[in-house]
Amino acid sequence: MSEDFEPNIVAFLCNWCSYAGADLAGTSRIHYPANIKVIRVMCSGRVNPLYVMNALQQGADGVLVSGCHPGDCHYMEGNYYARRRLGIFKDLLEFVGVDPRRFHMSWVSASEGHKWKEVVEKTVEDVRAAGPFEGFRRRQIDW
Amino acid sequence: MDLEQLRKTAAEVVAKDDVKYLIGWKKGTYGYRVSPVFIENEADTEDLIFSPLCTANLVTYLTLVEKPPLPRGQKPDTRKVALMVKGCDSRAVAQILVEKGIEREQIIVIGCPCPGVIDVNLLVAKYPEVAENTELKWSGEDFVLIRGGEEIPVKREEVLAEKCRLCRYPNPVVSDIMIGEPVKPWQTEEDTGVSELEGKNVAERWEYWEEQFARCIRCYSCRNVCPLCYCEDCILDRLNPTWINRAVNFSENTAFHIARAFHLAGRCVECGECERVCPVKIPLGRLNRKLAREVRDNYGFEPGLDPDGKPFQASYKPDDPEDFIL
Amino acid sequence: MSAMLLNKDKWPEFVGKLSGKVWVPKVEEGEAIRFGPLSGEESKLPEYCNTRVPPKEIVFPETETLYCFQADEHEMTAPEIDERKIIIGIRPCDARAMKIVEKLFRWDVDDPYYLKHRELVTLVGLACNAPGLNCFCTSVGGGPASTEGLDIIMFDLEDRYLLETITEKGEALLKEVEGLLEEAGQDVLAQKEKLIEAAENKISRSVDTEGIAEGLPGLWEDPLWKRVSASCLGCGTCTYLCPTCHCFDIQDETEGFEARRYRTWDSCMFEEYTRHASGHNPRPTRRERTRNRINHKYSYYVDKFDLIACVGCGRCINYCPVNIDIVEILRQVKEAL
Amino acid sequence: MKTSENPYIPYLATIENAWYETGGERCIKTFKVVIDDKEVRENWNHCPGQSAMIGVLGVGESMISISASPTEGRFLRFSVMRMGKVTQALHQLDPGDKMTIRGPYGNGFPLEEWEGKHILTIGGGIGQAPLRPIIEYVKAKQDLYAGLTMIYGARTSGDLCFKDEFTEMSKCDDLSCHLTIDIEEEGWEHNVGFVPQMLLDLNPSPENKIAITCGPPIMIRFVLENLKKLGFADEQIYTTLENRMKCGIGKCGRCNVGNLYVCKDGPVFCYSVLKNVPEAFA
Amino acid sequence: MTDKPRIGLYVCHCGINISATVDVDAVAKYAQNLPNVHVARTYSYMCSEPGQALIKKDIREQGLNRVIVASCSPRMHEKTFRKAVQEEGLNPYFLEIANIREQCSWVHEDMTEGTAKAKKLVASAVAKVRLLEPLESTEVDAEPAALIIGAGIAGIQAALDIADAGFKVYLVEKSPSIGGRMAQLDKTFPTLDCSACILTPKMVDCASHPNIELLTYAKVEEVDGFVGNFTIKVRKKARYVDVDKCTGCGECAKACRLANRITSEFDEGMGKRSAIYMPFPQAVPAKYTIDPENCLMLTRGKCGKGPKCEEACQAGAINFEQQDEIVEFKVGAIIVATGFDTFDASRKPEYGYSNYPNVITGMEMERLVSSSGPTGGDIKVFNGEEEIVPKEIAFIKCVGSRDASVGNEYCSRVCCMYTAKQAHLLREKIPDAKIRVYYIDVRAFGKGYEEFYDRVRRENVRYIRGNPSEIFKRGKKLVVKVEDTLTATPLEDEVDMVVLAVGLEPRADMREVMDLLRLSQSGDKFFMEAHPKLRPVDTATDGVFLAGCCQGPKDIPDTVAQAKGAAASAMVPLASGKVTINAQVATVNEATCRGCGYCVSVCPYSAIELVTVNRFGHELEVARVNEALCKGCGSCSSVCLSDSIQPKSFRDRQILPQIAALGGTR
Repeated sequence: MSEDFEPNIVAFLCNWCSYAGADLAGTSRIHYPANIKVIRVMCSGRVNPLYVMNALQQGADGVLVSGCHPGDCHYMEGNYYARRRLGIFKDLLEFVGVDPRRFHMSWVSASEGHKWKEVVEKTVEDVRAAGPFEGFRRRQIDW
Repeated sequence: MDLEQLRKTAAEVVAKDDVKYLIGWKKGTYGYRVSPVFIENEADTEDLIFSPLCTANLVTYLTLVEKPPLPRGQKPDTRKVALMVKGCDSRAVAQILVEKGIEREQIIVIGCPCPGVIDVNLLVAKYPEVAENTELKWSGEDFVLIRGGEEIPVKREEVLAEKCRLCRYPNPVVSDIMIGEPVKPWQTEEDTGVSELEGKNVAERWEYWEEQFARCIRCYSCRNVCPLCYCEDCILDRLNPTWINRAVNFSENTAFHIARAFHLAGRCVECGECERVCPVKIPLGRLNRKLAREVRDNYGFEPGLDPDGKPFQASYKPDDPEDFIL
Repeated sequence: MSAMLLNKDKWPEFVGKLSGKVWVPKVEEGEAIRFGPLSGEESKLPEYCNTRVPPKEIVFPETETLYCFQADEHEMTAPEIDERKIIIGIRPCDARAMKIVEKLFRWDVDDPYYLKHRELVTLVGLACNAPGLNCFCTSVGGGPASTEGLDIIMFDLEDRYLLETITEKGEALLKEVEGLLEEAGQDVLAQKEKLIEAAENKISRSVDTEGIAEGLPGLWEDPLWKRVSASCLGCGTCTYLCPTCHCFDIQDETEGFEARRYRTWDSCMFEEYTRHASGHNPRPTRRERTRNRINHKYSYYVDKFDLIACVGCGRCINYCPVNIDIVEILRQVKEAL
Repeated sequence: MKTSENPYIPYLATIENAWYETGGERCIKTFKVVIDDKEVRENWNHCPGQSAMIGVLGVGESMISISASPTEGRFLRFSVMRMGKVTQALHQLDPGDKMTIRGPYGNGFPLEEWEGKHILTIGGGIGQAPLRPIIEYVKAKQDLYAGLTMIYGARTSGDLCFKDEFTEMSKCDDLSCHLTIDIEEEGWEHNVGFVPQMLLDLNPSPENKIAITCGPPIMIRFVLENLKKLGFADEQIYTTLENRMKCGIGKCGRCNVGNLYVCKDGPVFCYSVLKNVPEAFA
Repeated sequence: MTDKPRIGLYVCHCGINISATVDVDAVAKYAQNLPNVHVARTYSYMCSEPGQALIKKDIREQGLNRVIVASCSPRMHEKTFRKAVQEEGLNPYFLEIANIREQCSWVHEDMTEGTAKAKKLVASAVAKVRLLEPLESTEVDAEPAALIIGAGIAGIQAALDIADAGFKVYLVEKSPSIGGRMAQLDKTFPTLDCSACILTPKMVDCASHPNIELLTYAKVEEVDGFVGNFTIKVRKKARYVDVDKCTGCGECAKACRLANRITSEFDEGMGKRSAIYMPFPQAVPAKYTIDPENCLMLTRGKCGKGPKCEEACQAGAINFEQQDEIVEFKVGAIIVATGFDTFDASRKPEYGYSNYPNVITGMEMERLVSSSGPTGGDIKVFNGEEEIVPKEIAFIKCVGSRDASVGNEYCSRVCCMYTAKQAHLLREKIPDAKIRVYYIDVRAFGKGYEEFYDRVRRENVRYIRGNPSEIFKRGKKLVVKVEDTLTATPLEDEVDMVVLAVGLEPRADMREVMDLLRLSQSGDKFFMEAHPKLRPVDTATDGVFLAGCCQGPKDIPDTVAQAKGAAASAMVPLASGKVTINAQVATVNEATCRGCGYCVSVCPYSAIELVTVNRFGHELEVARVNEALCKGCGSCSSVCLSDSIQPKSFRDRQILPQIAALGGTR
């Protein structure tokens, strides 16, 4: 594995907590690695677990999904559904042989700019350790 | 099972005006094969059988029937459908009822307590198939093969299907008419297929599945045979948006199988049909059973037991596991 | 045309000397599921009646790039097809199927991909000593030792193979391995004839094709179609495993800047196959689709190319999950005529 | 492999002009396109009724009938209804953009065979697109034909294609143009009613006529019925079929109706042939 | 007219906020080559008037039909730009923001990295904007009424303002009387107004205002609906006193068998009351309430030979059979003014609050010094042996504030000033007392505050910089152990009384309100505002506003100011009579929906129902969305196995290309 491997990570953030938390990290000028690229959704409950699969297939080395803490969901229960669905999906990925370090889920509230940084750092570190995920990419197929 | 009773009951059912047909099993065209049969009149009920060869889950047919546009003014045929179910099959009925895929009053469920069916590959390996149709019967704990007037005892453990080794619901959980006496559930074996894989590390598992999925020809038989895969427009071969390309290669095949397994998480009733029908012998049951086990162990949920229950993916508990969350 | 003997001990040497990528039946999950390139570890051909997936995929890949282009650009480049392949152990029915399908790929407009693959492939067949339960090749113009489409036919004589060349291509191939072979004597050829006879006798299933091609269209609304299709799952097993089924879909895919248009197997048993963009489907149910499958093989193809597009390999019967049996369907057709 | 050797590789063409014929969700856009390669353009020969596979790279291709007559010049016209993924992408093309073209495919109308006869076209909705080149062709070669009658209808006046051309047409002597819409509309000066009914009302004599009908399946069914009522022989009636296609060259297998491949044996069929093919009107 | 997306892309420098870490020109140049991007420009401040004019001009002149602004968070300026493109005739939902400031330039240092990431984010926005669909917002009528939760000074002020403007107000208060914390205070700093004197007229106004409906001793139980159309359920707890009959005479309280035996909450536990009580004499409504936790009749079912209160009440107002009552009404806006808790001083055990009766809190001091308080305003404390008039008094500031060890890092903003005020009041009452104030910093930032602090110091109140480490008893005295950090001298100060200037904390029961209204907490655990600077009274839930200390500690003038602000904001939908409902709602493809009802089970707003439709002659059930109720969260969509239900603007076919853009090497 190359030393200077920079993982490409796609993150799905709920609009109300985690996206706002990431914004707060920005407002507070809290620095973190640039490997993470965010797609904003309204609620973590919107994150179809197949997005995670799709991101890995489309070239992401890792995926992060972040939502409000349990009980804090702007839509009341979206994050509970997300937790259940993504939890079981994580089990599935792991069983198929996808390194569990490639997919993380977190709760980051709108006030947790620091936690967002920690989550990003942890995710980047884990995905870096897991290495590039060539195996599953569409591009690996020789046309 | 008493075939006389089955046929008599079936005849009574199809004789009713509000019954369209009865779906059951009949002898196949050769060897060990058994064929699903749609019986519309009483005379044909003589064809019905129930034996250890009746592996097919007939519940699939409830949702498989197309609904092509009807000519103006024509009323749809809303007569009931009767069908025979084993224990595992009946769980599919229960799960479909949860999902409102069928209405309870539209079906007549003929429950067949099932002492276990065979894996035809195991049977063929031990007792090669011949052209003539061959009968297999339950006999005490074991089976007996009837070929050319000769009765050959067959040990249960030699030919029993994997799903039956793991079966905890041999008796139908949903039924209107029960044929014969309930069977006593047996001691289930360890799911070695799953636990063996769990014992490997992720890289080894990836390698394992890579080999399996690379073989897939995307004939969709696993999806089509599944009683719970009944979306009219399946997202796995939809083009707009494209979740999975039609191209057949390892990447798309893997995505296909991940997505298929995930869509069945908390829904799969472990009837084993996907694995049985796979023409390239991908052990798909392992994927489904793994998820079923996680769902059972970690979420305390088992699908296909309560027709009035809540769907797994559309419900939650505040204390669902979250040890994986950062 | 020559008849040569190859001692089975020399098998690794034999396949090693051939110039081109050698494809042989591969065992996975305890069974010869499909052909695959030689890994170098094989010391012999495996035991098999036939592979589950026919070797048609070698000349008609399940997914094949038609051409590549860059997203938002218009330069299209078709891939070069230049690999020589040798399929060893292809069964006569599957080779015959290639010959049958080639008719279509040559009809009016040549299909450059298929024809190029065909041109570059040498088919070394293995005659069937023990045809399968559902083989009925002899009913549709083939046989356990049919040479149609083959370049070389091999006979398994326990410790040796008898290799008979059929085409120039076959001759050329044997030239490459001359040293390993010895001339076959008359006794061997007599032994071969016996094997063929024995094999033919083992075929237990048959179809009487007389009048079927002409009669099928007349059975358009016959109730038999509903009956035989009722249990159909609408999956692609029968068609994907059929050596003569050749339908394909064309799709585009884009990945970053790279894009391609490719073709990939399709099946007339799929609901979407004939569905219009408007949602209208001229073959709305499994009844119409099953009817089309049988008609296409046993009537339309005969009408167009004077050939039945079925080689009697029995795969659709063997692997249909619900015992839809083409021999039985044709029996019912015959009965209905 | 070059395009000429590989029938799957399309020609590139530039859109010279594009406009909407109709509005709504399933609107129709007409493209006037010119093939880029001069040699191909000069050698391109199609006859009315033939189709071409047009497409957008990265999205896909769709079989669309060529709605320009070769008599109009060295350009092609396609009228595309927005339905699926490909047609949506086609609708996003504007003048100056490229589309891909393969063809011409299919048999086309036997216009030479029809010389000396009166041509009756009966179209509905987008079904007018394959009929338009006949009209243009006959207009251009009026001496060769005994006359031209056009019946064309759509649900509303807004759903009629090529409206401007028809206004022009009604000025010509040998040509008669009959428009109809299904539902009464303010300011509509022409007929109101369904196309098959209008055909009956016009009561054309079958003598020396060729009737060509194209439109939605339900309309075709009634038009055929009514043509028979009017005394048209099967041999005098033609229609075009449409089916899902992928290759356009008889390989991919999906466009067959019975033993006929629409892409090669069609899309133009004489009713005398089609009536024996039960799948034709499925 | 064209179906073809023509995208204009605008990269904002944001002064140097973005351009310092992102090469904006490179991003624009890169974007120029992305599909359908027609123009790509950069500008110093896109949100400025000229910046917006640039977009408008391009829409006009270049025929753009999609706009992307690569700038700050969409949470900042999405609305601004939506409005701008709308003004030029473009559908406002044809706009996408690429957040290259908060989530790029501000959090990354390396220019190469920042630029590369910004390019990806822009590519992702391009991928999505091409596939967006025009959305139409619909308007519904707004209910011209407001709910205010909490009737302290914040709630009272907001209620009066809204009611004066002519709208109906439902003012819900948990305790039997309105007034809140301010009612407990003696004087207010720095003007030394009598707290009750300035508050009670407002309380009375509330009670008599025709537009205000007081719901005291009540609790909001359910909130349904959305801005403009909230349906509220309030539980009015049984008072066991018929308020229509009660005259407030007080005979019942005197007669009560438990008279003067129950701790008074209002007096911070220093006074006593009866089981039937009015919290304080000026209570509004001036009605009695029976405390069900203590009343003998209610806890044991009997009270001697019969309840004395009932006997004493001439009006016959006592009713032990009274039940809770549920009141349901509709409002268009909600103001949360639930106030605060004071810090529980026992959480600083080193100060001995739980052990020594002469260690008291600031709030207790308020009651002690108040002439309406338990001692009638006499300063007397029990030193463990006897009641004394303290002569040596120490104040300790920042108790429970600015203290990470108790989890409160924030400054409570009022303690400095109330300490100064109390020192002053003590000085008045005990002219010879020795008063010392132990402080970390003195924060006297308000109008007249510094002057007041100065005055108090001149009144011989000694300010000693130091954070006491311990308080213990030595004889009759309390010893404050502290280091004077200015002189670095360890001190052991012997005093008669210690006043702990406890800070303000979020209310212990705020969770209930959070769950009710889907509010979030900020880091200090107070309710979180929509934006700390620009939307300080708004919340993430449309139509719900914050006033007073529930949002964070503040003094009375700030509380009143914020309450007025919240009132003004809440009145916007009420005054316009209309609210625009979210256009980004879910929509069902009925052709593929299989009617399984998964979406129905997950929808938190009951916005989806199954309806029967006829599909080519077959009766089928499919899902249907009530757009007025849908909030567009999209939970329905990811549970849908056939992807038949999709939130507009966040459809799979819009998100998947985003994933491709971020994942791919493009």
